[in-house]
Amino acid sequence: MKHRIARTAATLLALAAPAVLGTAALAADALANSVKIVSSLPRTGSANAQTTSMVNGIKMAIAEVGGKIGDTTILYEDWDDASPQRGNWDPAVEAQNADKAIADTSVVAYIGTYNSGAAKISMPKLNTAGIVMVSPANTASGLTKAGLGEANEPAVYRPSGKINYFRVVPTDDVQGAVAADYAKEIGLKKVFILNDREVYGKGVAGAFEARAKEIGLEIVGTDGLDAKASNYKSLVTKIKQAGADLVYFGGTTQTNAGQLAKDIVSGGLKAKLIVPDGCYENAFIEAAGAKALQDRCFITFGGVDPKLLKGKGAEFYENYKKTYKTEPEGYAVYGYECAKAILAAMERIHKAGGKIDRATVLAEVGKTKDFQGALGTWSFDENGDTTNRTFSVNTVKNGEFSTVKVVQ
Amino acid sequence: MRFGGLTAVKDVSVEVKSGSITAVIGPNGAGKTTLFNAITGVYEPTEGRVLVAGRDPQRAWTPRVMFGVGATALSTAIFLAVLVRVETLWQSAIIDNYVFQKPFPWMKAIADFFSTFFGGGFFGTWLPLLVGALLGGAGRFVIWSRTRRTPDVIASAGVARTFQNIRLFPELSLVENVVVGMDRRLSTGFLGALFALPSALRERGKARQDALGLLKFVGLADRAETAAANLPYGHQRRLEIARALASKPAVILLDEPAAGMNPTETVDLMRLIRAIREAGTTVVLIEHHMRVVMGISDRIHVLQYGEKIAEGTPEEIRNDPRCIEAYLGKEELG
Amino acid sequence: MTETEVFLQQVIYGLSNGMIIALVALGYTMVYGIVELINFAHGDVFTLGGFLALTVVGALGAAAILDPNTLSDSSHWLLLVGLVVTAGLFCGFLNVAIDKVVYKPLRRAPKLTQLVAAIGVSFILVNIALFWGGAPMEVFGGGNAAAASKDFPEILEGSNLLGEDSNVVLRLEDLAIFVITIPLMIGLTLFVNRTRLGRGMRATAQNPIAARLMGINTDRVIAATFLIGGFLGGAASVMWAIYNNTISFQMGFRAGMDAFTAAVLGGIGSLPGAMIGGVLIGLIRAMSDQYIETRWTNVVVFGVLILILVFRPSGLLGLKQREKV
Amino acid sequence: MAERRFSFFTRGQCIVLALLAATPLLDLAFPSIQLSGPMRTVVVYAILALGLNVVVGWTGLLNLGIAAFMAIGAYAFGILTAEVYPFQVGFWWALLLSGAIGAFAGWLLGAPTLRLRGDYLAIVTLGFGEIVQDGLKNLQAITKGTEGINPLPKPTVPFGAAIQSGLEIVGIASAPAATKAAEGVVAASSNWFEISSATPARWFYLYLILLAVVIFFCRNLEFSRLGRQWFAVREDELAARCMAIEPDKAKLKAFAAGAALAAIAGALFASHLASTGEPANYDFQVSILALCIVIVGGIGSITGVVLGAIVMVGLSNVVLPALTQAMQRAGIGSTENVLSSPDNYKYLIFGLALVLMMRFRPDGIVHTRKAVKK
Repeated sequence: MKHRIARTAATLLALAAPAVLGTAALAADALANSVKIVSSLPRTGSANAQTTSMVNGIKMAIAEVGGKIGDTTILYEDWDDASPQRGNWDPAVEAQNADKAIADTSVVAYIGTYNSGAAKISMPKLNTAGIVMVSPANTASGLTKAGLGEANEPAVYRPSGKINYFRVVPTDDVQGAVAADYAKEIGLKKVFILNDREVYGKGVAGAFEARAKEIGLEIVGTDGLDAKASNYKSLVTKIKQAGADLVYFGGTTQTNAGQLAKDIVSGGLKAKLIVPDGCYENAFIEAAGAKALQDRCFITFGGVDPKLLKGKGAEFYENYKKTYKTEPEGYAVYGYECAKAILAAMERIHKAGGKIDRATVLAEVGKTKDFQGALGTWSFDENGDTTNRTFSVNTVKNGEFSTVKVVQ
Repeated sequence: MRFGGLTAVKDVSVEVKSGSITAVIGPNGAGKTTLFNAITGVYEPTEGRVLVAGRDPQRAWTPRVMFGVGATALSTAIFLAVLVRVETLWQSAIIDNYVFQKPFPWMKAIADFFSTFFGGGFFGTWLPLLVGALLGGAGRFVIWSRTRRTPDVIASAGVARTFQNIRLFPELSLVENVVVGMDRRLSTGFLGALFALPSALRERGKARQDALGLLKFVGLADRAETAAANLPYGHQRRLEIARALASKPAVILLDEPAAGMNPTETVDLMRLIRAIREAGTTVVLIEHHMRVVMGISDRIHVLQYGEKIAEGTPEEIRNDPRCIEAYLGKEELG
Repeated sequence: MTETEVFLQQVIYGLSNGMIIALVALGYTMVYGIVELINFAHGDVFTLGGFLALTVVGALGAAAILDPNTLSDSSHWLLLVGLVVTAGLFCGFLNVAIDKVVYKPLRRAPKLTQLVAAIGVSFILVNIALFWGGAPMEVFGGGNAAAASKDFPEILEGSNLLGEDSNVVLRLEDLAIFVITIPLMIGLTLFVNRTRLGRGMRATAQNPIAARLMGINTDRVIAATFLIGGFLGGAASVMWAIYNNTISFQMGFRAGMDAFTAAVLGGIGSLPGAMIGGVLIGLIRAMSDQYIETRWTNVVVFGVLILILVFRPSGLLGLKQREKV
Repeated sequence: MAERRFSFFTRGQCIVLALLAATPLLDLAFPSIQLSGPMRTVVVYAILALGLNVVVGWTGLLNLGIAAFMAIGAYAFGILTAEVYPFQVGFWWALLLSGAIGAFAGWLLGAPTLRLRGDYLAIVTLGFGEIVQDGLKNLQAITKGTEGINPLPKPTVPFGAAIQSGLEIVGIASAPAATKAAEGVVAASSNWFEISSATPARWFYLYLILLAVVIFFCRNLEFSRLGRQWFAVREDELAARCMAIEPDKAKLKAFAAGAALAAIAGALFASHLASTGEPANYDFQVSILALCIVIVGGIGSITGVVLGAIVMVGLSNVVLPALTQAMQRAGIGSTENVLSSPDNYKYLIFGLALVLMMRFRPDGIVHTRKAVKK
């Protein structure tokens, strides 16, 4: 029996080796004078639609500089931090991506992550290695600002003491406040707060609750729903009994926001629904059905709807529609913006005659000030967050997003 | 021994002298195997008791059992009471006392923990404690009462058995089947096994030797390493006997050992049973082969329709009219 | 809303959800009874049934279905029954094909090998559903958001049957579930107990070898069981689609787990057991959502399951086999 | 299992361990393929599968909720070591304690439910998995809910500092030239025993040694009296009873041992990620993956289970990403529609691999069934 194990082990190695070596060979032939930008987003599973639009945004940004800055070519790789058996982001794979980025010397910038939970895993690793990390989607406040998350956040993500993590999206605490203020403004009194018990959903729901208490909205109940449940009709009945005229759900399309919107209608609950930017995508309208959302649902979004972008934003919108023949999702512009910020930093290094590598790119991205981007003019503050506070409150009119209010 | 309405065995008592070979015979459906199963605890006898060397091997209500029930009740109670209010307890004991990166006041934390634990009022502390104690204690008591006469209790009192339709451990080798039978006499504990302590290794070596000896005794030593399932039928019977003998039982119950054996194998079997008796083990036998029964039994008990109709030496039984009738049917008059 | 109204509403929702779970559980319990295989792929066959239903609705023109004046009420019911039959047959034959290709060669393999094979099939079906979701049809959202969950148009007119202002909401879809599932369950029980093929199934379940000796073509019986199991899965997927108005490529996972729990709770292998188990789980979920908290509902459901099994080790209606020595 | 004088590992196990030990050398040749990271996940899943193997393979109890014990181990490790809580016990103490807590949880689940038969026990373990996962999510005050507890300490080589200073006095370790050669493998810092994310190979070798220790313990149990009791209970519980073996005690020990190993795997997983991740990382999918590893590898065989871990985790964490990346670099596939992007084929490949493996090696890579099929 023993020799058979040796034979099986040998065949296994033979089977796995070519695949692994194949990629190594491809990697090895990268051009001498080239740098690599990688993105680590969940490409397998339900978040695929949003991350695909982000990847398209990044590719477009690189294409716009013709894939070269001076004589260094810009390579881009789209890494998946999800795994088939999880059907969602996988911490082991995210850790692997971070280790791979550290080991591959040509990598100078790491665009990611999509889920705030994944960021907590790769941030310390990339910080020690000194690779700049720009996130198109993480909104958990604790990642950059002290006092909002755990006692040891954000110091725990900066073992080297330097700041290497930046993000182009405003944080939850800003978004939660905007939603609460708007609810009060349109005269809603009693709110039932739900969250999908995920890092993002709980964060923004918590921020909303804090702000609602401040401005005197009556909270008639809070609960955490199961993102994989078939429907929420029983929960809607409980909300009806509590007499709420507003339901705030901290969650995304992937955590069943569409189903909740539908069940509110079918359960005969005459309350408005406010959801955060995790639902700001066509897939949400498809999932919920335009009828269920018809002027009873508001979606807050960090930035302005791509269609209404002015200047560079409008350019982005036209280019995107031309190259990819579909409407850009809300997050596409964030992916684009991350890549543009990094490329602009490289441009500045090249003009100053410096060499593009991890240290210079990290330093230069940190100095991004009054950057004319698709999301308007913004810069990275001392925590690494964007100074861009523009938020839009949108509603759904016959199957289309339409902006109701823009908050600076 | 009653199954619902059917009385399979009615007030049958079998007295077995130690060192003897006693046979229990009777036509099919007479309740022989049911009697065996009741004795060995596979079935719970509706009435009646089994005495081994004068002692009833049931798990009595010893102080040790009482301590077990009490301990389970207490631990379940505490576990439930803590579980019900785990967040508030944690909050008061740990979170309220711990300041980030400052030394932690352990004593105060423990004091806080107990004060919040007992400060839960009726619903917070006492009801869960009560319910936990009831659940844990009742649960443990039910388990004890249902497993008073399980086969392993009887077996550990020195009663070994074989089965009418062979129940070996098919995937295990012959040696291992016998060593499993020997388990009662082994003493290696969990830690001994885990760290392969020298005492455990010695005991394992000795157990192997004894097992090989037993296999030689039943004539199977040459195939010690093959899987039990690959043995021919006759050998499987003998392996079962070897396995039963492995625990050096006071009494060995053989359930139709000669079934399906050819004449030469039957002769070997009789020699084997006599050798077992010489080695000091009392034998109780269920068998249809009259040559085997009459050849080696000291006393015979005859059963029919669940009742004992005769008892005596082979001679008496051979001439007893009721036994003949039970087997050969009544003579038709005229 | 008064306390009784809330309770009544939760009972309605509990029964409706419970019926759907029961229908899927029946598929589980039948296949398990015959070949003793926990068919993990059953949940995903169910998903494909839902996708087929949506494709059919899309093909017939979702817009045509939506405005009630073109199709009077009776034709909506006709469409519903049509969907149930088409999805049912599709899932039935898909199930039989899976059995032939994957499970039949492994019939004599160890039980756990068949279990892992079923897990493999479930991953394959999830991927097929993902591709199906990307179909370039308007109903699937033009095919760009393949992984997103799809909206299933409301076939049955959605007004509250107890009058617009009443607090308790009873909609046509709640009734539709009862009108469709109860006959299916009765039909199934009659089939299994009365017909020759049904007797063949029960015989094969208890002792395949003896059944074969008695001249029962067990392969045909097993294929029939997979067909009926698949049919029930397909029917349940249409019920799920019209009740939740949503289908997604990963819905099979939760449906499969609920069905497996219901089948075991009711006593694995017993048809009435699966029905009672399903309805019980539906009710427990509804009551826990209302009277405890939604975030603890799963814990309550599985907690009740474990308590019941500790006191009734072979489920509510499971037959307690006595160990034959 | 032929009885032999005490020996450490069977030949099969030595081959597997050597195979694992060789992988970081691949790193030397192809630095861009970071193998020692995923290899640590392989070791974690190997230990988890060995724990499951004790319950499913040796005692015949179908456990569909092993991920719950992995979660308990990970969170116990997190609570005991994170600086957010006062305990801050060292890596090794936390590893032992989380193993013990896992064993207690295994005993707690086992005590009332072990009289259940086959699939009834399977559904109870599945239910326990869901209860633990939701419980961890909801008990926000203790487990930080879905934010996960971080950062968690890296493993430290026991007495590493002492040995290191000893070597320096003797003048071996400090000679930079000596370590230059092994730079790639043993990595940068001169202190041979300092483990950090910059020295992944060293971290992996420590995990490999832990795996070897676990295999050593499993082997001892396999050949011990307790091991035979488990096999007897698996083969025929009633016959085992008639041999004076109490099946409930044996099953309880199996459950506790399996849970302890799963908890240790969870602790190593948390240390490897420096965070407990969120409760959803230990859901039913992980239990299914562990079961597939045991069955694909070869139920009941230690070597087989470790091989199964290499194959399954290797497939999903190394080969599939490498393949999709290779296709991406080669320009195959784009993101217009669902059929064209390579990421959407991962479920299909994973499922097909399972079905084909079961079809052509039903007993797993290394099978231990000795009984010739009748």
